[in-house]
Amino acid sequence: MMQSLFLVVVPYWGQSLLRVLGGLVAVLLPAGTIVYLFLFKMMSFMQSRLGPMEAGPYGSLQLVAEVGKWMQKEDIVPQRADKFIFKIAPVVVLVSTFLLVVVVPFGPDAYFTNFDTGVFYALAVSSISVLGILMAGWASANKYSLLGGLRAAGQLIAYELPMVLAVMGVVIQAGTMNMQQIVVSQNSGSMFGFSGLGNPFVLTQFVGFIVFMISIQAELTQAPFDMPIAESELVSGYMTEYSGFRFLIFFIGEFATAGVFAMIASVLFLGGWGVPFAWFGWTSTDDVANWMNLVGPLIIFTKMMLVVFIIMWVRFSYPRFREDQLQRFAWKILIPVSLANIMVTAVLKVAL
Amino acid sequence: MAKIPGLVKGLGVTFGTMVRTITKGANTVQYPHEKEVPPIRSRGVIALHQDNCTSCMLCSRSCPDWCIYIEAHKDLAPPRREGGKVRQVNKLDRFDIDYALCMYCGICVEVCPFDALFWSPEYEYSEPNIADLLHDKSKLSEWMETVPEAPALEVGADKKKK
Amino acid sequence: MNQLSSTTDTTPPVVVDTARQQLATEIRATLGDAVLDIYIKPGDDIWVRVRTETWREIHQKLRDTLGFNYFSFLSAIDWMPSPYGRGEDDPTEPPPVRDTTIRSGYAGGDTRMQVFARLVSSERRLGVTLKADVADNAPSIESIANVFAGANWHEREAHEMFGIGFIGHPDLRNLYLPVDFEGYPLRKDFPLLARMVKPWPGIVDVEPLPGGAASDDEASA
Amino acid sequence: MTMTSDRLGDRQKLSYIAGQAADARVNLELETEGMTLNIGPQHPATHGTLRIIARLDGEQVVWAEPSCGYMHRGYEKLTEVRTYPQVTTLVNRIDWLGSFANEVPFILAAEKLMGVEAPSRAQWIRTILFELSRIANVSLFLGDLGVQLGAITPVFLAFRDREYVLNLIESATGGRFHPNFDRIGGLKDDLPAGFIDETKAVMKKLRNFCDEIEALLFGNEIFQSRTRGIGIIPRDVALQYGLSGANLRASGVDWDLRRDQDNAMAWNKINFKVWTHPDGDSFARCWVRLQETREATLIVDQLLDGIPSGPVMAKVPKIIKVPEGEAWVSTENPLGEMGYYVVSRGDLGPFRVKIRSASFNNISITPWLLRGVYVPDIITILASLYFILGDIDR
Repeated sequence: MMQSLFLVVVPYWGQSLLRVLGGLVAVLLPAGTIVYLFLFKMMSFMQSRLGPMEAGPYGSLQLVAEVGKWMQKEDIVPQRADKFIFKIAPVVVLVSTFLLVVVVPFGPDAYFTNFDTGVFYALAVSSISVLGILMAGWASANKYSLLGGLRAAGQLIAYELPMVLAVMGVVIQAGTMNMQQIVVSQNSGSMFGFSGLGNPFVLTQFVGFIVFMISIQAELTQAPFDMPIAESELVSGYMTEYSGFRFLIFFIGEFATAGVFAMIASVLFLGGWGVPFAWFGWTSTDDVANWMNLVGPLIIFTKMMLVVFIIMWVRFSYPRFREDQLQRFAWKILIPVSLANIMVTAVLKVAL
Repeated sequence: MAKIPGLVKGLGVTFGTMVRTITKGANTVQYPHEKEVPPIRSRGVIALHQDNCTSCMLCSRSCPDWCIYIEAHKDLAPPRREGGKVRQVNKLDRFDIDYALCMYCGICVEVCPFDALFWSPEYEYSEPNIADLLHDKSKLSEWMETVPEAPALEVGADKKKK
Repeated sequence: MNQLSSTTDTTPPVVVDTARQQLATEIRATLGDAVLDIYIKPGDDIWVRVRTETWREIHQKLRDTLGFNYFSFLSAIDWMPSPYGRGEDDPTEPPPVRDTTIRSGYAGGDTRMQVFARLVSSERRLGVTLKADVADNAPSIESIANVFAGANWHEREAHEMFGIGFIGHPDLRNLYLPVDFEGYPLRKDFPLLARMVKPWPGIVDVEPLPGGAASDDEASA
Repeated sequence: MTMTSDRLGDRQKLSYIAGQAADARVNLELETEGMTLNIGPQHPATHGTLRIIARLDGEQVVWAEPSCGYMHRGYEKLTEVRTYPQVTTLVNRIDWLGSFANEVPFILAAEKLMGVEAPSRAQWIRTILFELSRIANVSLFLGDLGVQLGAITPVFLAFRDREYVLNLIESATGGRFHPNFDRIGGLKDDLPAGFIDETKAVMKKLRNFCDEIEALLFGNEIFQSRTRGIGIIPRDVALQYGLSGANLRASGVDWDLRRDQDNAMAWNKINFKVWTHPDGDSFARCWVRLQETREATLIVDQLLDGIPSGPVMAKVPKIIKVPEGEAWVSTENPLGEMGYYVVSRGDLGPFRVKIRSASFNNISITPWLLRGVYVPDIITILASLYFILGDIDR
């Protein structure tokens, strides 16, 4: 599919180079806009201030300034730290983000890979970041980071289960694990005979959507669940000993993962790159118009921004759970709810 | 009406603040470009009116931080009215206030019997080198023009018997 | 030592403070001979000085029988005037002579240092200030940390600041000062170094007229 | 409102205690050897430099004790070498958030010794500025409470609205944090023109700030689950440790020095409600402080309406020598009961000043209170006790 893109034969190594560049753009570009739009601007507006205004017009180059600052800072490795593990911990966290973005479809033909078991792959890969965080917490030989790392391990594992179960509802309704098919089934389906709006799973799978969003909030260690980076207790959890370039990787990792998880959420629940096919009379991917390959990424970008807005909005308004409440909430409330959701979907799937 | 769960009301507050900031502007002042004018009585820096000062040393004696240094010498001054006696008066040699030590309490301004010291709301005199915070009498006199008129008093206040 | 106690009550008792008079009689009844002196300032406060050895026992009685259940604070006073003054003496002149007589305050007192505490009854909203002398040579008194748990920190502070021993206190470590700090800062004979080190700028140094006390006629222009 | 809170409170308390017991059993079986954790002295959660040494067993605190003294400036020694006006400037740096409220008890004690009383207008203005500094102090607490529990937004709302109150204090006294406006016998100056209407407008802003915080934080179920049933102080333990202010009223003791003590101030000339809460847990303390802030804005409104006219300074000699004697005055400061025991020997400065500050007693209860709690609860309990470091270390 990629080889005839620009009517010139692109050798295989060229394709993988294009894919790598595409992956970089697909991860870093959303991360940059999220940081600027939400962390700098929206948070400030919610706190009745203007946020950074000095670097560039309306503070737009603030992120460039921050990256520059972190680059020139000396990245210290604590003396008693476990050097090797300490150094590669942030990379592991970032790698899991890039692995995740591979499976996200951006258009009828514009995707990196089209696994048949895309959803299964995404959920499996998303748990690699737990390893990175644990390695960071353990290796920096600091009590605060140890506590932060252990808390992160407990929390991320506890919240992976509801995430998986929430996604099961979607998979059952779409009947396939292939992300592309899920997008197609959402946009070509129809609700109660009216097909103008397609069949976005957020309406039919609303419970699953809520559980998935809560689990994302926990996976990203965002506000109601930011026990691992509890500033008021653990200084900054597993990231305490990191500085300079390594902290930059963690920082980008945090927001890139937010962006990628939001993309997956928009693919699974909001209909991914597609607009309801009924508008253009399409029925399946192969008769979708070619310009959709360019418009698709924009659509999924806006849907992702909407999902990230919700995540950040919750992040700036809520205080933090305590460790045991967090676990009790996951095991006692989220998992039973998502199991019930699966049963209801299965029964309805068979009935209809 | 049903009690909206606290979680949702919380989101409402932050969203409302965001809308208010976008529409009505933020409460913060972009300092180097726009500057907030401090109130009239604000104690920014102490200004010295040199010819009022008779170096009676009351201010430097009553300063809790010992940060006012005065040196003077006796001198003869022409009589006020012709044919009057030649007066002996103190001439100021040195009148320094060390703003690195000063805690802006205002006892010196209040205790000065000859109204030589005044408050001015000026606040932008920070120095990279702490030694420059020792303002000598010429610098203190420069602050004199920034001293504002005393503000009118609230209704019901006793008229000042000046 | 002359005492400033109730016998020389200079101000005529224009208003009789019934609540505190009644409280005084109650205290005399419950504490018996432990009370050495009671001084009432009408409409203001009541001071009770007790014998040093009954210190813990009277707190117990006041709390249980008279209902003084609120512990406000506990500290000490060193009645000796400071030999250093305010550090504002002119080095050129001879050091001024300072009176060093030890005069105690309300409700009298015979020794240089006194421990005083304040209890308040939360029902009657009335407070009482209790005082007890502390021997000059070996200043020590019973600890009331097990009567009022709040007194724990106050006694630790009084110990490190005045050097008063509190017998029976759970752990009498320094509260504020570093472990190896010698000397007791709040005693009056402990110099305040900040005022010793720097010469006082307030000393008037106005050089006289050049050429001695010039008479009026050779007025230089 | 308090009824429902009790039922929720009890279930909350039982589940918290059961959780602790379960954790204790687990820790016992695993015999995990403890870890000593130093929280502070440079730590985001402490108002200043308080250091807490906590011995942990897993996530649970076995023994915790604050070690203070990092901010000890030796006030009581400094007051021995200063005159009365110099001590007033010194004294408003103890509780540096509600700073005018520190000067008032000291000046009242000196006036009681001299037998002088400030004219009624001065007393009213003193009470207005006292309540304004209470609002400035406690509104920061409401915002800071959020940061300690993880919510970022409340603190900015608090700083934004507190700025108006500080500007008011600055326009009247000249100093935002250290007004030094109180003199023996009255005040240094009268209020500037337009102060009354400006203050009324600011009070309206503060009231809807309180509503915003109540909606954003207190109504939030996560906040309630983090603070209900945690750090419970029973009534008699609070009295024994000498807790004061909102910490005492949150344990059900109906005691407010503004109403129960007749100082030479204007509180007895207006009526206001004293808020108490039966639970005595962290939520109760924060809730009582929120209601008190709202009540303080109503008090200021009443004071502004009824302020008499007249002089602001009584007949007092310029160089003041306070006659010999001892006086104890305590007022209801934003942090609790703050009192000065002034001993005077009849010369320019006081002979001995014992400063009884509220936070010293409020924090002396923490070794008893922090036994067996979880690590995040240390921060919640300290946030709810609300202390200022200058107040503890003096």
